[in-house]
Amino acid sequence: EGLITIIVNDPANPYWKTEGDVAAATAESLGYTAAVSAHKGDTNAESTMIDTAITNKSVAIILDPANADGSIGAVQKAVDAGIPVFLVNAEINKEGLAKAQLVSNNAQGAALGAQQWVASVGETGNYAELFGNPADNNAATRSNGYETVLTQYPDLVKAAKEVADWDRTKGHDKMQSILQANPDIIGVIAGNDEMALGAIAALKEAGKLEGVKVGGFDGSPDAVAAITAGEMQYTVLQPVAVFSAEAVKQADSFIKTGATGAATEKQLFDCLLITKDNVANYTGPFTLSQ
Amino acid sequence: MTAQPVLSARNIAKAYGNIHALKGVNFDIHPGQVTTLFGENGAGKSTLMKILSGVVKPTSGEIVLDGAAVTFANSTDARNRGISIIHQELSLARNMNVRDNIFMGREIIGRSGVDFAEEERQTRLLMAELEEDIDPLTPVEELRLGQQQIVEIARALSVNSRILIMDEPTSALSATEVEVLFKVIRDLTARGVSIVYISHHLEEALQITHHAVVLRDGAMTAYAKRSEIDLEWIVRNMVGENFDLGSPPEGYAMGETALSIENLSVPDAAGVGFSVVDRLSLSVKAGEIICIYGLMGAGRTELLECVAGRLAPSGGRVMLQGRDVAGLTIAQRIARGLVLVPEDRQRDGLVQTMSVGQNLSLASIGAFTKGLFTSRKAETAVVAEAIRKVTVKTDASGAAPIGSLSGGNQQKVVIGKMLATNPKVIVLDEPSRGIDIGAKAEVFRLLAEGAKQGLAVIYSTSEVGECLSIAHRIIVMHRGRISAEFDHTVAKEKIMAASGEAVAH
Amino acid sequence: MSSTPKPNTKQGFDPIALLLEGRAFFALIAIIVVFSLLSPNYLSVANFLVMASHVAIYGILAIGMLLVILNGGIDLSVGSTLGLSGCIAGFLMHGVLIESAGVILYPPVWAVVILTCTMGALVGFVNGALVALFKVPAFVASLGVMYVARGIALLMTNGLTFNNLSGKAELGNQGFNWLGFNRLGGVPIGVLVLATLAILAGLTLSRTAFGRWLYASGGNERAAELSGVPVKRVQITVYVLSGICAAIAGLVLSSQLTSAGPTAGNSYELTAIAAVVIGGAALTGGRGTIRGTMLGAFVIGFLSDGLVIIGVSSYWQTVFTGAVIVLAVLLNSIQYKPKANA
Amino acid sequence: MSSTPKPNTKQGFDPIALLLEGRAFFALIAIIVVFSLLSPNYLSVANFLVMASHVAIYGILAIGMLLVILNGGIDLSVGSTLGLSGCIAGFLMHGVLIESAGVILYPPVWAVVILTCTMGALVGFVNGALVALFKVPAFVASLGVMYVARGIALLMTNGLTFNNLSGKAELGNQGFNWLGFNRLGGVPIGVLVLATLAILAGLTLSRTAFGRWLYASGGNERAAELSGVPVKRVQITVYVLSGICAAIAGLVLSSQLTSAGPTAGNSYELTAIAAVVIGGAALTGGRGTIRGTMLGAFVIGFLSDGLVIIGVSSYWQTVFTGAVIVLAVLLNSIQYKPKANA
Ligand SMILES: Nc1ncnc2c1ncn2[C@@H]1O[C@H](COP(=O)(O)OP(=O)(O)OP(=O)(O)O)[C@@H](O)[C@H]1O
Ligand SMILES: Nc1ncnc2c1ncn2[C@@H]1O[C@H](COP(=O)(O)OP(=O)(O)OP(=O)(O)O)[C@@H](O)[C@H]1O
Ligand SMILES: O[C@@H]1[C@H](O)[C@H](O)CO[C@H]1O
Ligand SMILES: [Mg+2]
Ligand SMILES: [Mg+2]
Repeated sequence: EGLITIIVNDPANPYWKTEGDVAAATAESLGYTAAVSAHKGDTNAESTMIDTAITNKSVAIILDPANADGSIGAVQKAVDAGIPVFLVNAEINKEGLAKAQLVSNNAQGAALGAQQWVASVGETGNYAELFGNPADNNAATRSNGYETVLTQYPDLVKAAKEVADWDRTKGHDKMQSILQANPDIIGVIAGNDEMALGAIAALKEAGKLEGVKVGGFDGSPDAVAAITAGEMQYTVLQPVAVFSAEAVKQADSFIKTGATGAATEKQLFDCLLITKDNVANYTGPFTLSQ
Repeated sequence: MTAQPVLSARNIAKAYGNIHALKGVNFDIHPGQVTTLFGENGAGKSTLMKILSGVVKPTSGEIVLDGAAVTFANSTDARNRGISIIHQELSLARNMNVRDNIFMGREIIGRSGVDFAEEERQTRLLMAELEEDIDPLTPVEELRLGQQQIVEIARALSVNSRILIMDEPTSALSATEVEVLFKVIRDLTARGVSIVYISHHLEEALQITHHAVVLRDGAMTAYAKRSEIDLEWIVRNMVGENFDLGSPPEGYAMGETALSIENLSVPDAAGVGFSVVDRLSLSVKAGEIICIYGLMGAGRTELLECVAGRLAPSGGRVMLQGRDVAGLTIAQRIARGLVLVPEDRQRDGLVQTMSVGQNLSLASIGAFTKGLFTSRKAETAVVAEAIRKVTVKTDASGAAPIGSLSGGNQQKVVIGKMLATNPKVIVLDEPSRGIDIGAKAEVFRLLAEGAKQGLAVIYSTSEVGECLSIAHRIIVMHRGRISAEFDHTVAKEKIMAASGEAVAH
Repeated sequence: MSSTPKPNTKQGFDPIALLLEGRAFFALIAIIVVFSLLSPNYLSVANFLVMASHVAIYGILAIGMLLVILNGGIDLSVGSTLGLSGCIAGFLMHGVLIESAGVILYPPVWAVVILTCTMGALVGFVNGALVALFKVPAFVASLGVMYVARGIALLMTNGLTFNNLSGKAELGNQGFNWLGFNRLGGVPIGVLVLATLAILAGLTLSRTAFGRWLYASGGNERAAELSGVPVKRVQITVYVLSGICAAIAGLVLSSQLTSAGPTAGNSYELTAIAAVVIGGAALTGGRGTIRGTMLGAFVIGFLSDGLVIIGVSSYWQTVFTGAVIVLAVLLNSIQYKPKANA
Repeated sequence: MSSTPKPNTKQGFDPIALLLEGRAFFALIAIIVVFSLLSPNYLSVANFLVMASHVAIYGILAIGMLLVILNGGIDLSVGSTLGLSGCIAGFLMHGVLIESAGVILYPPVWAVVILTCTMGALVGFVNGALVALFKVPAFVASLGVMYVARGIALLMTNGLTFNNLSGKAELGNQGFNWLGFNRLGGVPIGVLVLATLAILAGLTLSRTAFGRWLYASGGNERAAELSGVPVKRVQITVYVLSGICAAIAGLVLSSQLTSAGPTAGNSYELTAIAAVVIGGAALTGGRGTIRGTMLGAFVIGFLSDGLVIIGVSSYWQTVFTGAVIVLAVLLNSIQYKPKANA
C-alpha cells in the first residue's frame, strides 16, 4: 500500500514511544509499511526526516512536531511535495497545512487534573508547578488550564514555577531546589508524568512525600505504577494510543478517498483521569478500559 | 690501570633511518676513573651514552658489563644494574618540585605512601653535597637553567650507581658550580664509581679526566691517557687536521655599516633579575662576516633574538642601515632586510608539516603573490632558485616532506628560506649545530658568497674551529658582554681563554 | 660522507599511502553503494541534492572548524553561534523598534545577512582574542563562549522560536526564504552556498599568503613567527572566519526551516569536528584540506541520511557515527606514524 | 658568582598569587554570600546538603576527568558512560535471563555495583588503549567512544527508562536506592560517595607513587619515561579510572532518580571539564588538584542551584556558566603567564 513515515519526538519518553508504536502497528494492520524516526526536539533533524520521507515516497507522514513555530516549514515542505501530513500530540501555529492535527484536549485535561489536584491537596497552602518545554504549546496550555482552576482558590498560593523540559532528571533537581526555597509547600502540579516522577524521587529523598501531594499528566505506565504505590495522587491520561491510531486511520481514509473523514483539521481528544480508584482499569500503556 | 673495564661498547652501530649516528664504536669505561668523550656536535657522543644507559637500543653491536654481554630492556633496567645518566637535554618535569624530580620514577615508599620526609631529607643532603642553596620544595620552573642542571646532577647522584654518565653536565653552570661538581666527581671516583664525562669545555674536562676518547662522525678516532695528551691533541683529533672550513672572503670593498647594536641589554626571561645581554655594542658592515664565540649561557641567543625582534630589549637600540628598528615586528624587520636563522631548527626553523619548497618560500610569499593569489609558477621559480643556491639535496620541485632531508640539508633549507628574502643583514645562531662537517663547509661557503655580494653576516658558534674560518672578526661573548675581539689570525687557545670562566670579571 | 645522496624512495607513489589518503573518499563510495543496494530511493539525483542540502549545514560549520583546527585550535562554540545567529536574523526580520523615533525598522534581507555575519564574526573575535591575546586554551575559551552564546540566544527569544521569516513585500524585507527554499538550476541554495564557501576556502588555503601562514603557524608557530608570519593576527582571523561560517550556517538553516529557535545547532560542533577529523586533518594543526573536510562531511551526512532512509533506528546511527570517527582516526594515526618518526 | 643567592621572593607568600590560587574558593564564597542575601532559604544546612548531592554527580565525573587532564588528555565520553552504566545497572536489577537454564538471575546489589564499575572500566580502557597504544588524539578517541557508548545504551534499552530499581526482598537484590536515597548522619549518600572518592583521589595524587607518576608524565612525558615511569600504563589507568568514576556517577544518579534512562548524562562531560578548569587545572597537563576541582564543581553547582532558588531563568544559568568558565581561565592565564615565558 505504500510507506507511512512516522516521526516522533524522543522515544526515551514512554509517551512518545507509545505514540510511535501504536501508529506503526495501526499502519501495518492497514497494509502499509511503517518507518518510525525521532527528531528529539531538533527542528533541523525533523526537517531532515521530512526530506527523507519525501525521498522514500511516503504516502503519508504522521508527525509529532518539534516546535509549534519551528516545524511549520518542515510541514510546508512535505505538503509542497504532495504528501499529506497528520500531526499528532502537539500543534503547529498554522492551520490549513496539515490534513489534521490530533491532540489531546489539553485544556480540558488540565482542568480535570487541577480539580483532582485540589481534591487531593486541599484548598489552602503553597504549591509548586513544574512546567514543560516552553517550545511546546502543550506546556502553556496545561499551565493555563491549571491556573484557571487553581486561582479560584484564593488560599492556594503558587510559590514556585520552574521549567523542567518534560524531563525526569530536571524535574528531580528543580524539585530539590524548590524545596529549599519553599519548605512549606503542600503540593506539586506537573505538566507531565516524567517531571512529576522526578519530583516524587526528590520528595522521597527529602522524606517529604507524605506531606506533599503530586499530580502528573500523560497517564504513563510509570505514573500509574506510582499511583498504585500511593506515591502519586493522579495522572491525566492523554489518549495518545487513541489519537495515534486515529491519525493513521484518517491518513488511510485520505489516501483512499481524499478526505480524512473528520469535520475539522484540529481535533481534540478528551483526557481521562486516573486515580487510585480506577487504576485497575489501566490495561495497557496509555489505555484505560471503561 | 689495566683493570678490566666495567662497561664496554663492542662494535656499536646506530642508524636513525639514513643517518648513521654511530658506525661501529668500541668504548671502555674504566673502573673508578673518569673517561671523557670529546667530539664535535653530532659526532655521536650522546647517542653512544644513551645506548650504554639503556635509553636507546643499538642497531648492532654488543654491550659488555663486568665481562658479560648484556642487553638493557630500558633505562630503568640499566639503572637497576648500577648505570645512571645525566642527560644533555634537561629532563625535568617543570610542574613539580626539586624533591619530586629527584625521586621521579623511584619514589621512596613508606608506610603511608610516598615517604616525602625521607625524600626531602636526602634531597637536602644532595644539595649540601653540591653546595647549592636550593630548597627541595621549590618548583623546578622557578629555578634558573644552571640550578636545573644541578637538580639533574643530584638526581643521578641519588641513585648511587657504580657507573655515572654525565652528558654535558656543566653547560649552564658557573665556575664555582663546576668546581663543586669536580670535587664531587673526585669523591665518587675515590669511592670506586666510574664516570663518563662529556663536555665542550675542553680545558675544563682535561682537569678532571683520566682518559680521553675522541669521536668523529660516529667513529672513534683517537684514545689516550690523560698523561699523554694536551689540548691541541684533542682539537686536532676532533676537527681533523686538514679539513678546511674556508677562509674570510676578500678582494672586495666592504660597504657602509649595515647593522649597529648600541648598548643593548636583554633581561633574563625567568625574571631572575640580571641582564643576559648587558649593554653590548657591536656593528657590522655590508660584506663583513662576524663570528660570535661563547660558551652556552653566554647570552648569544638572547642577543641575536633581540636583534631579530623576538625578544624585547631593556635598554639600548638596534640600528639597521642607520634607522632604529625599535617597535618593528619580525615581519617588518624581514621586509627591511634583517633576518635571523634560529639556533634550534626543529623548534624554531622548520614547519615539519610542510614540504621542502613550502618551507623555503615561507618568508618570501610576497615575492610570488600577484594580486590576491600566489602564483604557482612564480613560487616554483623561487623554490628552484633557492634549492639551487643553497644546494639542498632534494628534487628541484621541493615537493618532498621536510622530514625526509638530512640534518645538514634541513639547515640549508632554513638558511635558504631567509636568503630568499634578499636580506641585507643575516644573523645566524649556531648555524652549524648538529650538521656534519661537509655540510658545515657548504654553509660557510654560502655565507662567504653572500658577503661578497654585500651581505652583512653575524653568526655565533660554540666551536673554536668555526671561528677561524670565514669570519673577518671574532667577538668573544661572556656573561652578556664582549670579553674580547680578535681578527681572523688569532690562535684557537686565545679565543678559548677569553670565553672561559677563568678570565671573566 | 654522510652527505652522500640517500636512496629516498618516499617520493615514489606508495599504493598504501594513496589508499589512506583517499580513505574518506572510499568510505563515501562504500556508503553510496551499500545504501543504493538497500534502498531503491537512495541512488537518485533528487535524493543526492536533498542529502547535500543537509550536509550543507555541517559542511559550512566544518569549513570554519577546519581553519581553526589547521591553526592548532578548536572551536566548540560554532553550534551555539549557529543558534544565536538564527535568532538575530529572526529578530531583525521581525523589525527593530527604534524607541526614540517610535518607528519599527525592517532592515532589508541583505542587511540582515550582513548584520548576522557581523555578529558571528564578533563571537569569533571573542574566541580569537581569548586564545591569541589572553592565552586561554582554545578548548576552554570556546567552551565558555559556547555557553554564553547559547544563553544569549535563549534570553533574547525567551526560549521561543521566531517564525515567519519570509518578510513582507510592503516592508521591503522579502527574500529570506530564498536562501533555504529556492534552487538555482535545480540545486538547493544551501548547497550552492556550501560549494561557494568550500571553493573560497580552498583557494584561500592553497593560493593565498594567508593560507600559507595558516598552515605554517599551525605546523610550527615559533618557526612561522620567525619567518615573519603574523601569527596572532592569523589566529584571531581563523576564529572570526569560523564565527562567520557558523552565522552563515545559521542563516541557511533558519531559512530552510523558515524559523529560528535558540536551541538550534546544539552539539553540531561535534559533528563539524568529526567531519574535519574524518577528512584527515590532524587536531595538532598544520595538516588537513578542504577536500578532505568536505568528504568527511558528506560521509557523515550520507551515512546518517542513508540509515534513516533504510529505516535503521536512530540508536544505530549514534553507534555508527562513533565507530566511523574512531576508525577514521585509527587509520589517520597509521598514516602519520612514519612521518612523525621521520 | 652566579651562585649568589638571588632575591627569590617566590618562596614567600605573595598575596596576589594566593588570591589567584584561591580564586575558585573566593568565587564560591562570593556565590554563597550573594545568594544568601538574595534568598533567605539559601543559607541552610539542609539546602547545602541538597546542593551538595547535585554537585556529587558532576563532582564524581570531575574527579575522573581531573586525572585524565593531569595526564594531558581529555575524556569526552564520561557523560555517555554515565548513561550507559545506569542502564547496565537497571538491566541487572531487572534480572538476567539465563536462556539455557531457563532461570532469571537477580544479582545482589553489590554484584550490580561491581559489574557496572567493570563496564565503566572497560569503556575507559578502550579510550586509554586508543590514546596510549594507537596514538589517537584523546579528543577524537573519546568523542568516538562517547557516541558508541550512547548508542549502546539506547540500543540495550530500546530508548526506554528502567524503573523500579529498588529490587525485592524475595529476590535478594534490595538496597539499590540506598545509594541515592538514604543519608548517613544526615548527609546524602551521594555526597559521602563524592567525599570518599575525593579523599581517595586526593591521597592517590599526593601520597602515592602513581600520583607522582601522573603529575610527572603530564608535566614532561619524555622526562618521566626516561626516569622509569611507566607512562603508557599510567595513561591507560587514568582513562580506566575516569570510566569507573563515570560508572559510579551513573549508579548514584540512577539511584537518586530510582530509574535509569539511556539519555542520562548528556553533555555532562562539559560540566565536568568546566569544573576541573575552574579549579585551576591546566588542559596541557601536569597542573591541578583535587581540592581545586572540588571547588570548581561546587562553584558550578552552587551557582546554578542558587539561580533556581532565587528564581532566575535557566537561560541566565547558561550565560553565567560560560562567563564563570571564561573568567576562571582568564585568571588562570594571568597566573601562569610569567611561568610560561620562563
Ligand atoms: N632521535 C634521532 N633521530 C634521528 N637522528 C638522530 C637522533 N638522535 C641523534 N640523531 C643524529 O645522530 C647524530 C649524532 O647525534 P648525537 O646527539 O649523538 O651527537 P653529539 O655528539 O651528542 O652532539 P652534541 O655535542 O651536539 O650533543 C646526529 O647527526 C644527530 O642528528
Ligand atoms: N650572569 C649569569 N648568571 C647566571 N646565569 C646566567 C648568566 N648569564 C646567563 N645565564 C644563564 O644562561 C642562560 C642564557 O643562555 P643562552 O642560551 O642565551 O646563551 P647562549 O650564549 O645562546 O648559549 P647557547 O646558545 O649555547 O645555549 C640564561 O637563561 C641563564 O639561565
Ligand atoms: O504532550 C506530551 C507529553 O506530555 C510528553 O510527556 C511530553 O511532551 C508533550 O508534548
Ligand atoms: Mg650530545
Ligand atoms: Mg644559544
